[in-house]
Amino acid sequence: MTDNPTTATADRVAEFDQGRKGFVHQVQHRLHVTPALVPLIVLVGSIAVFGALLGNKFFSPFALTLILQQVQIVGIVGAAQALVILTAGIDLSVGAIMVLSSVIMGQFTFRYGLPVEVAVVSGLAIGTAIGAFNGWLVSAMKLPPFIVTLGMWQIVLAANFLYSANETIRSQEIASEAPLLQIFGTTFKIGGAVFTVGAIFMIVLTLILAYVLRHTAWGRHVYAVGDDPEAAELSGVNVRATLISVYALSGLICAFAGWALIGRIGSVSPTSGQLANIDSITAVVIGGISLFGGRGSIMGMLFGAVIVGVFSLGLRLMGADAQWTYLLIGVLIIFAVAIDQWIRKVSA
Amino acid sequence: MTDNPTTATADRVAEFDQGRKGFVHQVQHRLHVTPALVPLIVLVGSIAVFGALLGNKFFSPFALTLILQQVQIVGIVGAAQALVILTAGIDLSVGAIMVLSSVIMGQFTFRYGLPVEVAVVSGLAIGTAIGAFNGWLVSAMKLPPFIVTLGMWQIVLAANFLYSANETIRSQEIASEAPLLQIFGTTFKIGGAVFTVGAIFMIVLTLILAYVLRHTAWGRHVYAVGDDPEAAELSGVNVRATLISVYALSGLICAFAGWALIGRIGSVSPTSGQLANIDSITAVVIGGISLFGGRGSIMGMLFGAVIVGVFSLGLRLMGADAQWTYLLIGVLIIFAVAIDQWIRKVSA
Amino acid sequence: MTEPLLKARGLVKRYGRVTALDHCDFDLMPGEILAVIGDNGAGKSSLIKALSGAVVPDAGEVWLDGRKVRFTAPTQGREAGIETVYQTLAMSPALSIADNIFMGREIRRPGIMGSVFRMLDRPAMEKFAREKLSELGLMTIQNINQAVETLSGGQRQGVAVARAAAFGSRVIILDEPTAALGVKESRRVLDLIQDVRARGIPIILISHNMPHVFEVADRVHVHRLGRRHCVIDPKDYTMSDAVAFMTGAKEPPEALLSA
Amino acid sequence: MTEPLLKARGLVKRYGRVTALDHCDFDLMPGEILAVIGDNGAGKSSLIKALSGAVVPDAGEVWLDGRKVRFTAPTQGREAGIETVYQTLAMSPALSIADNIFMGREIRRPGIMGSVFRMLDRPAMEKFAREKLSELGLMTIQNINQAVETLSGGQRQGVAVARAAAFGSRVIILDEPTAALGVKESRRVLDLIQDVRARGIPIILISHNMPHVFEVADRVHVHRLGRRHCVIDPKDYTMSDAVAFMTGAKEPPEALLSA
Amino acid sequence: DADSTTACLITKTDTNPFFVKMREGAAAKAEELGINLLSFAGRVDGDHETQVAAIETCIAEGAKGILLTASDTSSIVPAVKQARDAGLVVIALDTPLSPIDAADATFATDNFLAGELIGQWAAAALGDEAANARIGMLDLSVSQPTVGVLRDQGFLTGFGIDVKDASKWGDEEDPRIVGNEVTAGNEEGGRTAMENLLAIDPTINVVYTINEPAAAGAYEALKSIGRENDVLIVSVDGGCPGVQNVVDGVIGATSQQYPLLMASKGIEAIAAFAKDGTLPQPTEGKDFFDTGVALVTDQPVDGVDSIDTAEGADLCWG
Ligand SMILES: Nc1ncnc2c1ncn2[C@@H]1O[C@H](COP(=O)(O)OP(=O)(O)OP(=O)(O)O)[C@@H](O)[C@H]1O
Ligand SMILES: Nc1ncnc2c1ncn2[C@@H]1O[C@H](COP(=O)(O)OP(=O)(O)OP(=O)(O)O)[C@@H](O)[C@H]1O
Ligand SMILES: O[C@@H]1[C@@H](O)[C@H](O)OC[C@H]1O
Ligand SMILES: [Mg+2]
Ligand SMILES: [Mg+2]
Repeated sequence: MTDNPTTATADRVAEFDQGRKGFVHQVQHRLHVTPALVPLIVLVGSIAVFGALLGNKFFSPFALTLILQQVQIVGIVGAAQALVILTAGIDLSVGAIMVLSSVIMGQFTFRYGLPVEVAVVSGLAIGTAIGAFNGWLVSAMKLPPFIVTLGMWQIVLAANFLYSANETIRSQEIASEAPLLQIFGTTFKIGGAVFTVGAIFMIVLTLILAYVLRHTAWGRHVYAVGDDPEAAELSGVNVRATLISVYALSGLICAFAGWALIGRIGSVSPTSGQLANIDSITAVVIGGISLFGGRGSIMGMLFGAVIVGVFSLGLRLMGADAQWTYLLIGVLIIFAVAIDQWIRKVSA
Repeated sequence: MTDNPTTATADRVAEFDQGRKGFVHQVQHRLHVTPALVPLIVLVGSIAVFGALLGNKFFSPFALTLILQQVQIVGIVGAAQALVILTAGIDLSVGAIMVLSSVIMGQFTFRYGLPVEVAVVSGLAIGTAIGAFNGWLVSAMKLPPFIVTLGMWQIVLAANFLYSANETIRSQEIASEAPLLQIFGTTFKIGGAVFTVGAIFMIVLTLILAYVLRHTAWGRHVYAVGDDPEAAELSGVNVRATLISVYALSGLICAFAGWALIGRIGSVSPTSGQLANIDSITAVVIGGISLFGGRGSIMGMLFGAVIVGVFSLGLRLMGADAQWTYLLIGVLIIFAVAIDQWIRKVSA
Repeated sequence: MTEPLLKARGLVKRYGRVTALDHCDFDLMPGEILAVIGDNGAGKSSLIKALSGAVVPDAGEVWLDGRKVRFTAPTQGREAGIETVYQTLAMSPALSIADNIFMGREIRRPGIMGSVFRMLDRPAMEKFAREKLSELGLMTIQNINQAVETLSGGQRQGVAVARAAAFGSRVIILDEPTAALGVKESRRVLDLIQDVRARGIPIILISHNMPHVFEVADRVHVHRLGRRHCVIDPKDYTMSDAVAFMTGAKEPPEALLSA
Repeated sequence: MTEPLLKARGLVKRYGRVTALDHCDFDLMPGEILAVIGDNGAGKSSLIKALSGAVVPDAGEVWLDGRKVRFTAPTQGREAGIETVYQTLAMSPALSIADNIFMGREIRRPGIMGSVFRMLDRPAMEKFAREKLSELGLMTIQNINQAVETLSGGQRQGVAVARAAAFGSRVIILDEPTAALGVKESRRVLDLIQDVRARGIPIILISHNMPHVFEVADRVHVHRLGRRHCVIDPKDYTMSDAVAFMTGAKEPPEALLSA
Repeated sequence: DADSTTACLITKTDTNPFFVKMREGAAAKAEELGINLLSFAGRVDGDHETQVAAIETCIAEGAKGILLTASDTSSIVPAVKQARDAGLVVIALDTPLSPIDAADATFATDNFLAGELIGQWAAAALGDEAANARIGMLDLSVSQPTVGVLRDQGFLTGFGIDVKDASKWGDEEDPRIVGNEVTAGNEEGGRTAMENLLAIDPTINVVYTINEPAAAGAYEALKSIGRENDVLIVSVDGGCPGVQNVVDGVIGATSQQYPLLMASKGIEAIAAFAKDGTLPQPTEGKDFFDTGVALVTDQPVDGVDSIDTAEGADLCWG
């Protein structure tokens, strides 16, 4: 019988429970507050390990910037995917939108002889429009994103093949007649490091999106919608407009990825990008963004994409069979969410 | 000022609101109560349309049973997928489990010289084990099914290629040394109709699962877990055991699909089944099973698979470009959930 | 003095930073109706969940009939004869009333259909469900096979109460059973509570409705800030006293304060 | 007689088979504190959602300041100066306190950073948020940037009330604002309600806590079975009367019954 | 037109230009001969189940014959047998079945020869330096389909390298081989694979590629580090864009194959079979009908027959 149990306990409710804060808890909490930290640690760790194993075959400016080049497309598409996943959605049509946009940029220039600038803008516009349509089906028709984008994937991919008649536009033709299409492939050399415009675009895009998500009202609304759409609606967010804008932006980014793809492979090829869905989702998941929406940072996605790149190149340099790489990435995916789940417990 | 508003309104609360029950509502309600009705209607409709367009090239016992043969693998894998989706999960590893199981059945027989029965049982057991492991990760580790099975897909597929060393076991060898592996390919002719054991297995499996889901306690638990796992737990369902059993059964069914696959293509080929994920999800969705779990009937999945088969064969016989078929199936998918969403409104 | 049928000491349950149960004690005597009252968030639901096995307490012990028990799943509490109507109702909306009532303890057909084919005995389950609902006066439910989601909130509540009353053999716990019910239905539930007690089965009743509590309870456990604040006899205190104890507006006499 | 500031007639809202609002009327006078009481499920939350724009009624009309309004989204109600604390709180758990307080009306940096780069003015928002929470005595919140999910239920409730009090210019609606609060915090909220009224802004207060209601309300709207059952003056009736009217145990005098 | 003959063409995919051309060739010939042509394809390379369904459709359709480029050369055999049992003539195009006599006839490039030609050319072009060559191998896929194996092993044989087991690539031990990477036969895969090889050994100077899209991708990788002019890329296909790439110096030499010819020959064979049951005969000394292969290059070397790009452009896809 304490003389004043009331106030003692009442205060406790509003206070922080300091009791269980052991070291593990402190770590758990830190990681919870900074979601991009886990992938960053994994990234640095894996670079260190491969560096130690392979020496400067791997740990060279050339090899490290090569990884950036190799992951640029996945990184750009991953940014689009991350936006959608932050709203608790998923976009299976990213790869199809990317390819169709690149085909449109190419065909508008070469088939119809339009100025290349017009063709590029048309490609970007069509990518955006498809994304916006996805967003409309999701937000206004209230259809599940998985299905909407599953259907759209098939539709857009089929449209891509039908429209392009499966014709590849060659790199040399593009270089001589419409070099703007290849602008993302332009390289800079700084010492042994080789950067491409596309790789830099991936990084800048991610930084811009990180800024927008963190420092603008729209960005906060994206998180709020992903967290709890009903609460967001009640506290004054236009959920429908936010969702449509997210999917439309995702479409636009995919169209940019299509443009970057021309820079990377030189040519316009309608068969590209078949693995972009899975690869972008993998980057997002390894990057620690929750598939349930509302949590995670887009920088994490970038780290996730680079982690996959590091593993792929590192294992190849070690002479491992490509299949072992896939197997390891599978393990990495499950491991990443297991960690994520563990961190999340702190907030339960 | 009515003299007795209280009782009048109180009764109303417990009564049915008969007001808005127009014809559309009646239809909506009927469809809501019998979820397999929509796909059945679409199925009958599409058979009728193609029959009218193509005459008895399509509308013959031979062609119609051919469709069954062509969808048997998707139908069997779809049954596994449907079970998982009923629990509000998703299984991206179905195709990989199927192929690995078929490879194990083949390699155990031919590489190690084990009796074919032992090899078959081993294949079935390994499929079940992988499924159970998926289930354990989902239910005990509380990881999202999408990620678990995404990772497992890559792991199992890579393991499949590594283990099989990409070697196909040829049909002739199987036929002479281990015909049991091809048992699902055995055909019966009844008039012009051609049935295979595999097609009959698909139908019987679906009927058994429909029975089990509807008429046993386990089946009711599967629905309850998909509907609201917390409520299910509180009202006495062992949610973890139910989930593990569902994923394990899904693995087992996929292993049977692997066996049936040997019957269908004659040989054991590690490159088979690449599209089984997407195709099975498509069948489930067109069949009207909700991706949110707890609603839908497994018969719907069967109709969904057959609908896709009807469209594919019908359009092929009409000489349509395959890409048009894919485009149409994409539209069908979106359309199917739009209808589903509309029907669901009745319960809001 | 008789031993409590269900007893708990020092129950602690934390949710992250929130302490829902803070060394809480509890006693339920055989055959009594014990009301548990308390502010929202006081931890009443957490308490009964810790008793029924729906949550596993971080610390503390529970005795049923003098034997120490440790339930780690709600199914275990049920097997021990503790039947609970949770505040959130715990129904599967898409399943039928009969399915929900028998969830987790389905009846199988007699003979081979049941033992080999594991077929549910739907007619038996439906008959039983219909009877139980009639006892509660829920006659407006036309079809025992309709999905629970098509029922009004009050009807759902009725189904949950019917389920608990039908199967509880040792203890029945009702967490705000009349919250969603109309006046007539609430009446029926109160009557039913008394019927059950007459069968010798003790009841724990959580309610915010003071008139109800004072009408049926033998003793009132006042819950406050995660622990048992005091236990009062409803014949000795008024509703306003109870509310005052519950909200901390007034301190109960020393003698009533729990140790 | 003065005109009501916020008036509704014949509001109807159905959810599937449930009729949550059944030709409900409503009046809020300028500068008053109007309490709305009623059983669980009586339709109180549905009523205030229909007023704030969170749900669109199936029938009925609403007037604000004599002008007919028809809100189809909660943002519209907010733009018209109606600020609401919903029972479910409407917070985004993963976002910070400051983010939540300014959700949907964020302040941007002055100058080019704001107009071109659309950068939020975090320092300004945080300062404002901190002030508002201090007014409510929620000083135990150490860090205005912590995620709402790390707050206790009571602290969350406090944040929601602070948000409404800070931005409501015409009407403030509070749906059970003290439900999750401790005694001291409840006290602060009641004080705040009176402060707000002193600023001339009328308040609608939904509460199950009769002492609170009778302490602050100028008039009490008794809600029952989806409609306004009667309106009473708390000085003329006791809490027990109010509860009796609310539950239907007693019929209010004819004169009080709403048309 | 109930009495007109129906023929089917089943390709690996309908998105690879090679197969697009094959389809055009078949369609043109079918039109000319008044044959009704149905075209099918797998959804992705390796999708043999869809090819099985296509064969069944052709049987259902009552077609007289099937032209098939198999995605899985042995898995497809039972389905082919079913078709032949039903009285259809089945002709493998481009890719021989295993066993090759599972089809009634095969109209194909000799893929081993195609590889051998570019291997001989590369060795001759390097001259004495061939002994110190650093070779990158850009293959099709880890599942090692026969076309890929034949070309790879042909190339190595032509270059003068011991291939060990000729039925699979990757088991060679010659130190000149830097490594094998897979490309999926497209530009994206070609570029990444080339980059990986360059990271292993930046001094690579000979690159074998499974086809011309992969070669184009490899070239982009070399270009990005400024080595496009000191590496020899060889490839197979001789498609019009590929020949143009030889002109532009992207590819040093390519072995040209003739998908239009395969297809039109195939249609003719089906027409003949429909008329009187005659089956096509294989090329003298081979177990298939060789539709020919020609090395296309503007830098001819002694001892290896070749045609120049002007002629190559005339014949491309031919
Ligand atoms: N699953 C949970 N996760 C986190 N916190 C929880 C959970 N369940 C309960 N709590 C918290 O524990 C505390 C006690 O909750 P509980 O539901 O036991 O209260 P109660 O007395 O039943 O309230 P009410 O009268 O509103 O039902 C509250 O602060 C609540 O927010
Ligand atoms: N979104 C909804 N969907 C379906 N039914 C709803 C919904 N919201 C409210 N209802 C139903 O409408 C009726 C009135 O609910 P409401 O929340 O307005 O009651 P309340 O008076 O605020 O109750 P409480 O005191 O429990 O908050 C209830 O029967 C409730 O179940
Ligand atoms: O021969 C074909 C090849 O040239 C094409 O590019 O890829 C597939 C092969 O079958
Ligand atoms: Mg409770
Ligand atoms: Mg309410």
